[in-house]
Order: sequence, then structure tokens, then C-alpha cells
Amino acid sequence: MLLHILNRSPATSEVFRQALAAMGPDDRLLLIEDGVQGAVGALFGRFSGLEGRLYAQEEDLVARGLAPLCAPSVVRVDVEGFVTLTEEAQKTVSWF
Amino acid sequence: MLLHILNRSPATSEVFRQALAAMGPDDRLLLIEDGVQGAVGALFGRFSGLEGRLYAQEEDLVARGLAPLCAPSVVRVDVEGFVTLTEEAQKTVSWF
Amino acid sequence: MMRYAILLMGAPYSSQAAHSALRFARAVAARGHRLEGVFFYHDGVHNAARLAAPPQDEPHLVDGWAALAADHGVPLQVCIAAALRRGLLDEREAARHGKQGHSVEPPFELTGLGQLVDLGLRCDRLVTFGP
Amino acid sequence: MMRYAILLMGAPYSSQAAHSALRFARAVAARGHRLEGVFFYHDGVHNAARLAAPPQDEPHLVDGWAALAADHGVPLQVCIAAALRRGLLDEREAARHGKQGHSVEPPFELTGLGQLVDLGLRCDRLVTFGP
Amino acid sequence: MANAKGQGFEGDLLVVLRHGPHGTSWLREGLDAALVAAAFGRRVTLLFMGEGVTALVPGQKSGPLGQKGTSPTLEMLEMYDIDTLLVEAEALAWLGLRAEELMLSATAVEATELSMLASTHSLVLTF
Amino acid sequence: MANAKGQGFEGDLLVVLRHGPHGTSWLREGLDAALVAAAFGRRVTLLFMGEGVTALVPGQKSGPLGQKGTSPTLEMLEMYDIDTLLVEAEALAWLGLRAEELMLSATAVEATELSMLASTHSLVLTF
Repeated sequence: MLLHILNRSPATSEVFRQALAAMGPDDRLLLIEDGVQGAVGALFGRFSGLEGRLYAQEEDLVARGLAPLCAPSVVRVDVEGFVTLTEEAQKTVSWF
Repeated sequence: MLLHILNRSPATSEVFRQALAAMGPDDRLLLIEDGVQGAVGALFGRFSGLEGRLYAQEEDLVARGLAPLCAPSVVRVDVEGFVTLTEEAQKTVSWF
Repeated sequence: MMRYAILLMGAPYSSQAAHSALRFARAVAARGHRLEGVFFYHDGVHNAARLAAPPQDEPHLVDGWAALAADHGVPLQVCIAAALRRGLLDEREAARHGKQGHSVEPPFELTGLGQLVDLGLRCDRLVTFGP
Repeated sequence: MMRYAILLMGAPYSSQAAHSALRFARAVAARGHRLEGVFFYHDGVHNAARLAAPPQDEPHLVDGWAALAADHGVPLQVCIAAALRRGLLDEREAARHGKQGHSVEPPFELTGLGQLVDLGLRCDRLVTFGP
Repeated sequence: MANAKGQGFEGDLLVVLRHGPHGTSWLREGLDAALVAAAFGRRVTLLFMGEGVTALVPGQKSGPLGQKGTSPTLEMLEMYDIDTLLVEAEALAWLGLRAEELMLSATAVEATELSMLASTHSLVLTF
Repeated sequence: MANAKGQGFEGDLLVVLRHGPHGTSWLREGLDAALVAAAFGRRVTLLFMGEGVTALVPGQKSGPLGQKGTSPTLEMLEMYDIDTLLVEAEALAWLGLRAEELMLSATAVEATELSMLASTHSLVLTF
């Protein structure tokens, strides 16, 4: 199981498609920085099928005022949770 | 008539949609740098409806080996042609 | 003859923006227009990095801008706020911030954002090159 | 306890990558892991800019990295080729390229890309922060 | 106040903000340009486009390292007489917010109206 | 030679190249990392993804200011024993080229095969 990390918003960048294409069936996806926009509103639809494997960095949601808008099925993790995710994955792959 | 300038590839960036949204019916679009990928292959389809108003920077096509693949309806201009386009337009707007 | 200004927001080497802007600047001057200034903002301020040492077989953009200034008297204006954050200081700012050494020198000049607004509204054309 | 390495490819201020990487680095150390190195590549080399003078009410990332190195003995390795192109030179490279002054100093060290490959394959985890 | 027909949008400077807070410095540097122009007595219109609409999400906070973000700057816009704030309607839609829920009073602009904005201002800067 | 089933792709380092030549320094800096790893005796797989496929378009030239581009570096890959070159089939399709038309011998990889690549290499670097 790998951890993929995405920091770009699906509103502007098609990079999320590369992350999705490279993900195995058990891999996890963590949204950080502007990537957390993907946990909100209609953009969340880009990640359908990842229920239980889609994470978002809590601090980035909070700083942007997006925490109240975050889709309920997204698992919110703080930076300690980010470290835990990297421990649990065999390796990490970043998409930016 | 305004000249819009786009330097990102539609393969990765959604910025071309912003350029298209901001264009008036007589405005022109010049593709430069990685933007010239939009003059090639299936990506050219993103700019349908701009016939006669879609330009591409010749030097950028040539450096990338893309000149032979450029769609025939794209008007190819060198840097002097770029200057002429800015002369003819009332102002320029850049999308990156 | 028209008055032109260029706004450059891309760093050399990391993006092609600086190459495009320099080529366009030369073409504007060759065409007989008056280039009233190049304004460096965002990561474009790195074009003023006097310590840049690119490989010998690659164009040296910092020198390229200086040559443009020498040939056509074009002011090279660098946003001071954007530059300070990014480690680009002239001798005066280095002294003011207690830093030894400096990273910007003439013909590049640190200036305020007001110069960009002035250039943009005073010239017939402003062309932006982003990263 | 695992061995971690960080690859940082974003400049401070222009992107959040450096903030994220520094926070992650501290969390890794707090968790008891061993952070074997931070490698600065692409625009990430600007994190080593000793002349950076950010506004007083913003985090000073260059100092933040130096504090991490002091607190946890983390090597801060800057790709020399990426740095030279971008105007980041230590005293030795400045002398070698005939430049007066320098823009990188310890604890940041200029080094080759081989160090990145070594870190990546030697550590249990490499985490990349891009712009 | 700007209306939905495009009248009232004429001005010296259109600043197009296409990035959100915290992730990059684009929003901050774009706002700085707008503030300086306004301080010099120029009429400024702000257009929040694409990701830029997230600049106006209410309840923004400092970043975990103490990064201020841009909401304090946005709150100063009125002092600078920058009161024409436009937001791309389509971007608001994907965010799932209505214009009234934003942290500042802003007018939603439909796609069909966007194209006239650039031509009704003397200068357009995109960030 | 890598085959279409994913066997033979195992190796030390997967370098994912997602940008074309000339526009940014990503491709050059990614290739530099690959060359250094290979010089240190590591097995390297290159995956050209998205815009990255344009790195392999034949007939590339220097830029108008004398920028070398990356095709001279690509021609050195064989000397460094980097011979596993993969290209995303979907990206080739939008470019309108077939794998045989590229400047170097490369294997097209379908979307369904992409996902196994990251797990079969010790380290993945994206550029």
C-alpha cells in the first residue's frame, strides 16, 4: 500500500488524474495545501471511489476556512496523522 | 480587439478555459511556450471555434519538434509577428 | 512608434518566461518601439540575481537583461517587497537588514509596485510573461 | 523508529511547499524517527538563501531550517547544479566563479545529486514536497 | 455598486485573482498590486476567478507556522476604496457557496459577462 | 526490454517525467536525477507521463536564445544503461503519435498497467 500526496486543486490542474491513474486498488490519497479544495463541494466528485482511502490535511482545511465544507467521508488528519500515514505506507509518491 | 496569451498546455492545466472564458468574440489567442501543445493533435480540439483567431509562436513549435504536427488552421507567427499582434490589439492579457 | 512595458513574473531556468520576455523585448526595440521598462515581480525578481552562474553553454539571462538596458536604455525595475522575501537585496537594503553582501546591482534597481502601475497605465502596451 | 528523508522542490514564499516540509520534518522528529537529511532541489534551493529578508510577521523559513538542523542534527543538502543556476553559491563556489559575496552558508551545504539518490534508497521513507 | 450588465465595471485596472490563499504567493502579490494602484488613486476592479474564489471563503485562519494568509489584507480593501469585487459564478458553484456567504460583498459574474470585463478596463493584470 | 505485462519493470528507481522540454526545468532536472542514479549503478525506469511524452518528439531543436533543450541528454541515456523507457499510451494518443515514431525506443503503457509501476520500484521520484 502506497501513499500518494496531491497538493494541487482539481479546479485548475489536471495533475489529480495522474495521481488517480498511478494509484493501486489499496493505495491511499492525501490532499494537502491547495489540494484540499478537492475535499469540498463539486470537486470532491473527482475522487469518487476512494471512500475510506481519501485523506485531507486538517491544518490546510482550517487555514482556508474550508473545514466546515469538507465532505464527511474524507478522513481529516493533522500533521502527526500525516506522519502516521507515511509510516503505514510502503512508500510515498507526490503529485504537484 | 484584445490579444490573449496562453503559455500552459491544455494537457495539464485548465487555465486555457479561463482564457477562453475571458475572450470576446473578436479577440485573438496566441499560444506560446508549452501552450503550443494546444496547436497539436487532439488538444487542438480545445480551441475549436477560434479559426483565424488562433496563433502559435513558431519558434516554440520548432524547438519542441511540434511544427510538423501543428494543425493547419493555426496561424504561425515568429517573434516579430508576436510584436505585430500586440500592436494590432488594444491590449494584451496573459494566462499562465 | 508605441510605448511598451513588460511585466516578468517567472524565474530564469525554472521557466521559459524570462527567455520569452527577453526575446520579445529585443523584438520590440528592433521594431522601433520605445520599451519604457521591464518590471520584475513574483519569481521574476530572480532575473536580477547577480550571483547566478548558469552552465556556459546556456544563455545567461541576467547578463542578457543588462545588455538590453545598455543597448536601449531600458530601466530594469525589481519589486522591492517581492525581492526582499526571496533573498535579493542591493547594497543599501543589505545594510538596512544587517546582511553582509548583496545579490542585486545596477542596472537592476529595487523599486516599489507603484512603478508597475505607472508603467502599465502610461504605456500603450503592457505584456505580461508568467511562469 | 524509521529513517526518513525529505526532498523539497518549492521555494519559500512563492509556494507553501517549504512550510509543509518544515512542519512535516518537525513532526517526524517529534515522533522519534530519524530524519537523515533534507535535500533541496529545483526551486527548493532558494530555501538556503541567507540574504532572504521576509516581513517580520511571517515565518522565516531559512532560519527555520537552520533551527531544525541545530535541534536534530539534520543535514541540509542543496543540489549544487540547481543552486548555481539560481544564484545560490557558498564561499567556495563564489570564489571559483569569480563572484564577490556568497548567498549560501552552513548549515546548508552544496552537494551533488548523488546524495539525493543515496538518501532515497538508504532511508525507509522519502517524502517529496513539490511547489 | 457594479451591476449584472457590465455597466459600472469600467475602470483603470482589472486585477484577476486566480489563486487561493496560503498555497502560493499569487493572491498576496496580486492584492498588493491592487492596493498600490488604489493608493495612487486608480479605480480597481477585482475579479476572483477559478480557485481565486476561495480567497473569499469566510472563517480563514493563520497557517500552522503563523502564516498570516490574505484575509487581513482583504478586510482592508474598503479602506482603499476598492469596492468592485466580482466572482466567477461557475467557480462559486463548484465551491458550493452563494455570493452572500462570502466574507466580503461580491457580485457573481456569469460566463457570458466575463468576456466584456477585459475590454472595459485600461489595464488587465492576471495573478 | 520491458514487456506490456509489467514484468521486467522492477528496479531501484522510477523517475516520472511529466513535463516537456524548453517550457520549464522539470524535465532537465528529472533527467539529471536519473542519470546520476544510473551512474551510481542503480537500475532506472523512466516513465513519460502527460506532457512528458513531448520530451520524445523527434526533431527537437535548440531554443532561439541557444537553449539546448533536453534531446541531447536523452540521446545519452543508452550510454548510462537506462533502457526502460515507458510512455503513457493516453498521452501518446492526444499527441497523435505512435510509439515507433518517437526519437527513442519506448514502450506504451496502458492506464491499467500504470498503477503497478510505483509499487515495483524501491523509490519513485516525480518531476
